[in-house]
Amino acid sequence: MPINLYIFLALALFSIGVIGVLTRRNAIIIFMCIELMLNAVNLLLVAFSKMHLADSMAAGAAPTLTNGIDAQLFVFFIMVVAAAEVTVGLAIIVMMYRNIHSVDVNFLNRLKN
Amino acid sequence: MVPVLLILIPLLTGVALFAIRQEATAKSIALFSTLVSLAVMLAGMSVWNDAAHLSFNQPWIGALNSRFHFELDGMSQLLCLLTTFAFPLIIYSTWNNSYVDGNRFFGLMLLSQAGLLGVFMAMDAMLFYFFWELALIPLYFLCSRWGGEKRVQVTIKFFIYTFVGSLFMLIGLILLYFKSGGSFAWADYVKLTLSAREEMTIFILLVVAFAVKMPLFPFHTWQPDTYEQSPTAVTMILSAIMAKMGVFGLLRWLAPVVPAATYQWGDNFATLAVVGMLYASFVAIKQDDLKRLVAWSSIAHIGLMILALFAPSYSGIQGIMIQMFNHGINILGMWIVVNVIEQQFGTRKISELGGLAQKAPVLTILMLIVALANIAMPLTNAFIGEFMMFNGIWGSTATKFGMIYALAGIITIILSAVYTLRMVQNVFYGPTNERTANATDIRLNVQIALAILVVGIVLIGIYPKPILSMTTEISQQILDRMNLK
Amino acid sequence: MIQLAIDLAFVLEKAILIGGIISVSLLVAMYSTWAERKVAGFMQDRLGPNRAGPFGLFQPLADGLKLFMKEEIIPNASNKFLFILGPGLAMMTAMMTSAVIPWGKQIEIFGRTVDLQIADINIGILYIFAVLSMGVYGIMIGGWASNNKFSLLAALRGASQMISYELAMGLSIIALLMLTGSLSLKTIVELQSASGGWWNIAYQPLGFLIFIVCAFAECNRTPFDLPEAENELNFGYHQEYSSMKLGFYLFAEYINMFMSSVLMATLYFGGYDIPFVNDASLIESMGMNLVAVLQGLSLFLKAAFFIFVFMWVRWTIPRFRYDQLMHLGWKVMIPLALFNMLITAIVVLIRENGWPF
Amino acid sequence: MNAIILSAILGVVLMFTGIFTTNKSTIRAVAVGGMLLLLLANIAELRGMQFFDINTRGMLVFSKLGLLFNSIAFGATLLYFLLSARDVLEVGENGADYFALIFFILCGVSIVSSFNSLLLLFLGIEIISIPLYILTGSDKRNLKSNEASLKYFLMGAFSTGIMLMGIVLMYGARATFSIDPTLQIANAGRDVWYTSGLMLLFISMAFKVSAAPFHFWTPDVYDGAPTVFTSFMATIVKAAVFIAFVRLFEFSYSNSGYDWRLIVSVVIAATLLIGNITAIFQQSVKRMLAYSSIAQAGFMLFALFSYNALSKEGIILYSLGYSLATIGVFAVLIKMKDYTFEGFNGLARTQPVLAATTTIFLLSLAGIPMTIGFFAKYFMLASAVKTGTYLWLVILAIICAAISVYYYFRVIQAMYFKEGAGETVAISSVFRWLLILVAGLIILFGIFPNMILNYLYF
Amino acid sequence: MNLFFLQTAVASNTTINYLPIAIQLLFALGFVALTLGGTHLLGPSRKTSDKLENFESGIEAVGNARQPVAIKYFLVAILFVLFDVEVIFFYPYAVNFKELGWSGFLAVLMFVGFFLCGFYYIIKKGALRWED
Repeated sequence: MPINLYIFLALALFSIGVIGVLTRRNAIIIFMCIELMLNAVNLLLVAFSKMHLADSMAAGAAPTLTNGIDAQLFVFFIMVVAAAEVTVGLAIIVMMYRNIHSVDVNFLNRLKN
Repeated sequence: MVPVLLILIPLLTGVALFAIRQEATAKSIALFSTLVSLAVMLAGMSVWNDAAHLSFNQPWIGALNSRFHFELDGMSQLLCLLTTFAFPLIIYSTWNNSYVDGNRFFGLMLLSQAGLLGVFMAMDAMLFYFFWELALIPLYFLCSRWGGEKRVQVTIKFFIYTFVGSLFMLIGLILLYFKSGGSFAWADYVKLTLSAREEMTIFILLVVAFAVKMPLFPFHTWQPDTYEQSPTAVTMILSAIMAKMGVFGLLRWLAPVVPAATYQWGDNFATLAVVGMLYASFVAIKQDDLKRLVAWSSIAHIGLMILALFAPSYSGIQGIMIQMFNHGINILGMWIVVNVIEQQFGTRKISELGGLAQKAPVLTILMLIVALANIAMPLTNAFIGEFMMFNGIWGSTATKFGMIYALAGIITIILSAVYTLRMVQNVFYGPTNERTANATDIRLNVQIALAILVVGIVLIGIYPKPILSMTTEISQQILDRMNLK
Repeated sequence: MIQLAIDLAFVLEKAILIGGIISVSLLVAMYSTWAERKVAGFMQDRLGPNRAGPFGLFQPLADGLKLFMKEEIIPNASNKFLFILGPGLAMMTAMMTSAVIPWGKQIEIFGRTVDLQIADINIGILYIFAVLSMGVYGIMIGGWASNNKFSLLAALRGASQMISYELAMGLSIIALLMLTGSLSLKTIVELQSASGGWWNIAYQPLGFLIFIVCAFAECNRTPFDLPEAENELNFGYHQEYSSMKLGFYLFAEYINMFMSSVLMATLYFGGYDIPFVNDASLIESMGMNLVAVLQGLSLFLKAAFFIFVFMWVRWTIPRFRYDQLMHLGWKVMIPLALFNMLITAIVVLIRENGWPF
Repeated sequence: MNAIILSAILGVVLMFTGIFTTNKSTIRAVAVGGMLLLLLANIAELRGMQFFDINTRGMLVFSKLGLLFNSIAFGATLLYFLLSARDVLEVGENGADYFALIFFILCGVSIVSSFNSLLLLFLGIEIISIPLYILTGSDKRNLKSNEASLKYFLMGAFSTGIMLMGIVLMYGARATFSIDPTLQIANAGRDVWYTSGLMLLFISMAFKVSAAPFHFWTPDVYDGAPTVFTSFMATIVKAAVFIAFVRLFEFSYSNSGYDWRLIVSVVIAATLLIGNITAIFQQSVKRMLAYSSIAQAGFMLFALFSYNALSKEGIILYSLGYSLATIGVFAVLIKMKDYTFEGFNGLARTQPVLAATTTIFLLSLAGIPMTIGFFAKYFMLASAVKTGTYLWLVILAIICAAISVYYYFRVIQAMYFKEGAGETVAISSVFRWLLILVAGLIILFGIFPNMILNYLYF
Repeated sequence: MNLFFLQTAVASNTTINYLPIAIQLLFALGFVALTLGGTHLLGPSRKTSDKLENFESGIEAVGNARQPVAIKYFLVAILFVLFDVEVIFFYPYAVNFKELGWSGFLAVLMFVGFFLCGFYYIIKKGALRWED
C-alpha cells in the first residue's frame, strides 16, 4: 500500500486528538485524545518502518538496525512511556476528582487570580 | 602596581567595613583608607611616575581575550587624582552627618570609589564595563537607603536609566569586539578602520550610555530628582565624579574609537548640548531649592564640555580634561556649602534663608570664591578650562557653527553668573529671618575642607601648567585619531 | 486501489469453518451447564437434572428457551446503551477466542486442503490475550451501567481480579514460549506432536499449574468467583440483567471455560496430538480426513477433562476471601511465574549453549 | 554514562531508603551523599574515567558540553539538597520518594544532555517530565497543587504527542533517528516531512521550555507546585531542556534554505516581552519568579538563535548562573511566611544575611556585572551580535533586561528600603552559611567565568 | 537466526491471514445483534415502576451508585498497567531467547531485577495490602 494512505490516516487520528485536546473540557477525554495522538504516531512509525525497509531492500541492502527496525523499537518505548503517563495522569485525575468531585478542566482556574 | 593598589584599597576596605559595627570607627577607617588612596595616587604622580608602576596588565577571561589592563595616562591621572582627592574631602566635610547603619554607608561609598577609579583606569572594554557598573550599584543602594522621601521611586528611575544606557554600551562594545577580531583592548580599538555604517551603529550605542551618565539633554530627567533625593555625600560623588564618567567615556571610548561618526554626528550633539545648557541655565534661575539649583547648574557646565568635544580642537580637548577636574572641585565646594546649610537649618529653600554673611563670615568668604569659580571668573581654575574650551570651539575646524556655539556658551556663562550670584545674594545677604537668626559659623572640619578646595581653585587658576602638561600627550593622541578621517 | 487477493472459495471455506466451530462451542457451552449440574449432583450425591428428556438432556434447551422468552428489563437508572453493550461485548469476546486455535491438522474436501484452524496468525497467543483482556470490559461496563451498588462493587472486584491474574498468566506463558520459540499456536502444537509424546506439560509443570490457576480466575470460576459471590453481592455484576442479556453473561462464562480448557490442552497437552501414536505415520495409514477427525476428538476429550476439572474444583474448594485472592495473585503467582521463567531460561540455555562460565 | 546509570540506581536506592526507614535525617543524609557521589562520578567522567563500558550504538554521545552541564546540574542539585532538603521532607509523608523522583529526573537530565538520537531525546524528556508531574502534585491536600499538576500533566502530555509526531515525520524523511547532521534527506520529495517535523519538534520543545506563545502553563504550574519543587523545576530541569533544545537544533542549521533565525527571533521577542512585562504586574514573588523564568528562557533561547561557540559557552554559564541564583532565591522564599512583595518588607533589618544574599541572587538574575548572571547574558547577547544580523532583537533584549531590573529590584527595595517585620520561619546557621556560599560562588564565577568555561575545552 | 524477527516474519504474515478473524467478528456481531433483537421482540413487555427500580435486596435504593470507590481498586488497575507493559517486554525476548544466548539472558536478568525492585517496592509500600 502506498505510504500516503498511512500518513493520511495517522494525521487524521492525530488531528482528531489535537482537536479533542483543544476543545474538550473533560480531563479524561482530553487524556484519551492525547493517547490517540500517541497511537497515531505509533501507526505512522510502523508504516515508516516498513517503507524504509522496503526502500533499503530495493536498494539491495540487508536489513540492519538502521533500516526501519529502530522505528519499531521506538513504538515499544512509546508504549512504555504512555503506560507511565497513564499511571501518573490517572492518579492525578483521581486525586483531583476526590478533591473537587469533578474532572472538568473549567474548574482549573483557582490559580488565575 | 599603583592601579591595583588604587582599586584594592577601597574595595577591600569597603567590604571589610560591612563587618564593623560602630559608625565612628567605620567613618575613621573610611577616611583613612581614602587618604591612603590619595597618598598612593600622589606617589604615582611623583615617585612612581613610570610605566612599570603606572600600568598593570594580566590575563583575565581567556575565553573572551579580556585582560586586567589598567593604565594611568594623563587623563586617567587627572581623574583619579580628582577621585582620590574628592573622597577624603567628602567624608571629612560631612563628618557630622550621621547615618543609620553607618558602616554600610561608608562601605558602599568605598566600593563606589573602587568602581570609579577602575572606570578611569581601565584600558580593556570589558573591564571598563565592569567598573562602570560597580560604580553604579553601590550608589543605587546609597541613594535608596539613605536618601530623601521619594528616594525609592527616584533611584530606581536613575538606576534603570543608567542601566539601559550601559547595556546599550555593552552591545556597542560587543560589536567592537567582533569588529576588532576578538579584542577588548582600547589600544586595538583606536587602530580600527570601520565602515561608516558600523561606526554609526557603534556610536549610537555607546553615546547613549555616556549621555545618560553626564547627563546630556534630553537624557537628563533623572538627574535633578536624584541629586535632590540623595544624601548630600552621595550627591557629591554623583556630580563631582560620576558625571565625569560620561565625559571621560566620550573622550576615551567614543571619540578616538569611532572618530568619523563623532565628526558626522558632531553638530547634532553639539546642538543638543547647547539646547541643554541654555535650558538648564534657565531652569536653574527659577529654582528655589539649593540642591536642584546646583544640579541644574551642573547640567549646564557639563553641556559645555560636551559642546567642546563635538566641536573638537586641541585646545578644546585639553580644556575638557582640565575642566573635568576643575568642575569636580568647584561643584564639590558648592555641595559642601549646601550640606552645611541643610544640616544647620534643616531647609534648602533659598526663599527661607538669608543674611548668613553676618552670622557665618568664614563660610561666606569661602563660598564666594567657590561661586566665583563656578562662574569662571579669571584667576579661578574654571576660567582656564572654560577659556580653553571657548577658544577651541570658536576655532574648531570640525564644525561650521563654532562661533554660534561659542556665543551660546558665553550666554550660559552669563546665565550661570545670574543664578549663582542670585543664590549667593539671597542666601548670604539681605535680612536674617527666624531660621537664620541664630546661625553659627561652620565647624572646623568644613572650614578646612573648603579651605583646601579654595586653595586648589586659586592655585590652578594662577598656575595651571602642571595639569596642562599632564594632559598634553593624551589630548594630542585623541586629536590625531579624530583628524585621521 | 488496495488489492486484497480475496479468493471466494477461501472465504466460503473459512465461513463454514467459523460457523461450525462457533456452533460447536455454543453447543459445548450449553451442555456444560447441564454437565455442571450433573457433576454437582454426583458430587453431592444427588441426581441433578433429569426431567427434560433422557437424563435431563433437554434441560439446557429448556433453559435457553426460557431465557429467550423472558421479559427484558432495563432499569431506569441505568445507562441504556452501555447496559446493552456490556453483555454483547462479553459474548463477542467469548466467541472471538476460538479464531486461532487449531482443531486438527488438515482435511481434504473437494480437492482442497483445508486447515482446521480459522486463522493461522503468527501472534496467536497475543491475540488470545488481547481478546481475553477485552472480556474485562464486558464485566466492567455491565456492572457500571446497571447503576447498582452491588453490581458496581462486583464489577470492580471482577475487573481487578481478572487483570491481576492476567499478569501471572502472561508470565507463565513466557516460559512456554522460550521452549517453542513461536507465538503461533499451530507451531506450538506441531512441535509437541513432533517431539514424540513429550508434551509441554513435561517441561513446564509449574508453568501449567500457574496457568490453570489463572485460567480459573480469568473465568471467574470458584474458588475465584468473587464477582458473583451470591451471599455477599446478591447476584454480582449481572444482578440487574434478565432475559438473553443475562444469558449472554452466563454463556460467555461457559464458553470461556471451554476455551480455557482447549487452550490448556493446546499449550500444554499437545493440542490435537493423539497420544501414544505418531500422527504423521497415522496419516500415512489412515488418510488425512479420518486422522483429522480423530485429532479433533482427541482435543475435545482433553478439553472435556479440563472442563470436568473446572467443575470438580467448583464443587470441592470454597471461595477465597478477597484479600487472599489478591495476595495469591500478586504475591505468590507473579513471583512464582518469574521464577519459573528464569529457571526455564537457565536450563534451556545450558542445554543449548552450554555452561558459560 | 556514569551519571545516567548511577542516578537511576540512586533513585532506586532512595526509594528503598524510604521503605526501610522513616528517619528524616537518614533520608536526607542518603540523598545528599548520593548526590555527592553522583557529582563526583560525573566529574570523573569529565576527566575521562568511564565506570561503565556500554555500547550505545551512537545513540548517546558524551560531549564536553553535556558532561559539563551535568556537573553543573548535579552541583546545583547538591546545593539545592543542602539548602532545601528539610523542606522537601516537609511536603508530604513520602519524603524519600521525592528524592528518588529527583534522582530519576537527574537521570533524564543526563540523558538529554548527551543524546544523539531522537529516541533518547524523547525518553530523556519523558523521564524528566513524568516525575515532575508527580512532584507538582505532591501536596495532595492543596487544591492549587492538584490543579497545577493536572494542568502540567495535560500540557506536558500534549506537547509530548506533538514532539512524537515531529520525530516520526523527521524519521520518515531521514530514515534515521540520529541527529547526526551529516545524515541528510535522501529523497527530495520528503522535504516537506522534514520541515513539518522539525517545526513540530520546535513547537513541542518551546512548550517544554515555556517559550512564548507556548508559555501559558508556566506561571500557574510554578505557582501551584510546592515551592521547593518549583525551585527545582524552574532551574535544573529548565536548563536541561534547554541543553536538549540546543543540541537538537544543532543540525537544523546544516539544512540550508530554511531561515530558522526568523522564527526563533520572533519566539525570543515574544518570550522576552511577555515574560518581562507580565512579571511587572505580579503581586506574589513566587509568581513574579515564574514569569521571570519565562523571561530568562527568552535569553536562553539566544543559544538556539545563534548557534556558535559563544552561545555554547553562554548556555553553560546561563544554566549555572540561573540555577544558582534561582535556587538561592527560592530557598529564601521557602522560608518566608508571606510570598507577596510586602512579605519581604524590612527583611534586611531582621535577617541581614538573608537579605544580602538574596540581593546578590537577584542582581545575578538581573544580569548586573560582578555576578555570573552578567556573563550569562553577555555571552548570549554577544553570540547574537556575532551573527551580524537581527540587531533589533539584541536591542529588544537589553530593553527587556532593563525592565527585569525593575521587578527584581522591587524585592530589594522591599527588603532594604521599606518598613516591616519581614517574617521568616526558623533558619539554621548552616542554612545561612550555605546561602553565603552560593552567593560567593555567584560572585566568584561572575568575576572569573573562565573557571567554568575552561572545562569546555580542556 | 532471526534477530530481526519482526521483519522476517513479514512474509508469512500478510493481511490475508487476518481476514478470517474479520469474518468471525462479523459472525459474532451478527449473532449477538440477532439474539438481542430476537429476545427484544419475543419477550413480553409489562413495565411497572417497581420493576424498573434498581434491586437492592428489597430495600429502597438510596443515592447514586456511582460514587468514588476504594482507592485500592484503582491502585490495582494502575499497577496492572505498569506491570503488564513490563511483561510485554518479555515476549519478544522469549521468542528470540535462544539466539540471544547468555548475554541476552543477563540483560533480561537485569530487567527482571528492575521488575522485582518495583514489585518489592509496591508490596512494601502497602499497595497490595487489603486488610486495613
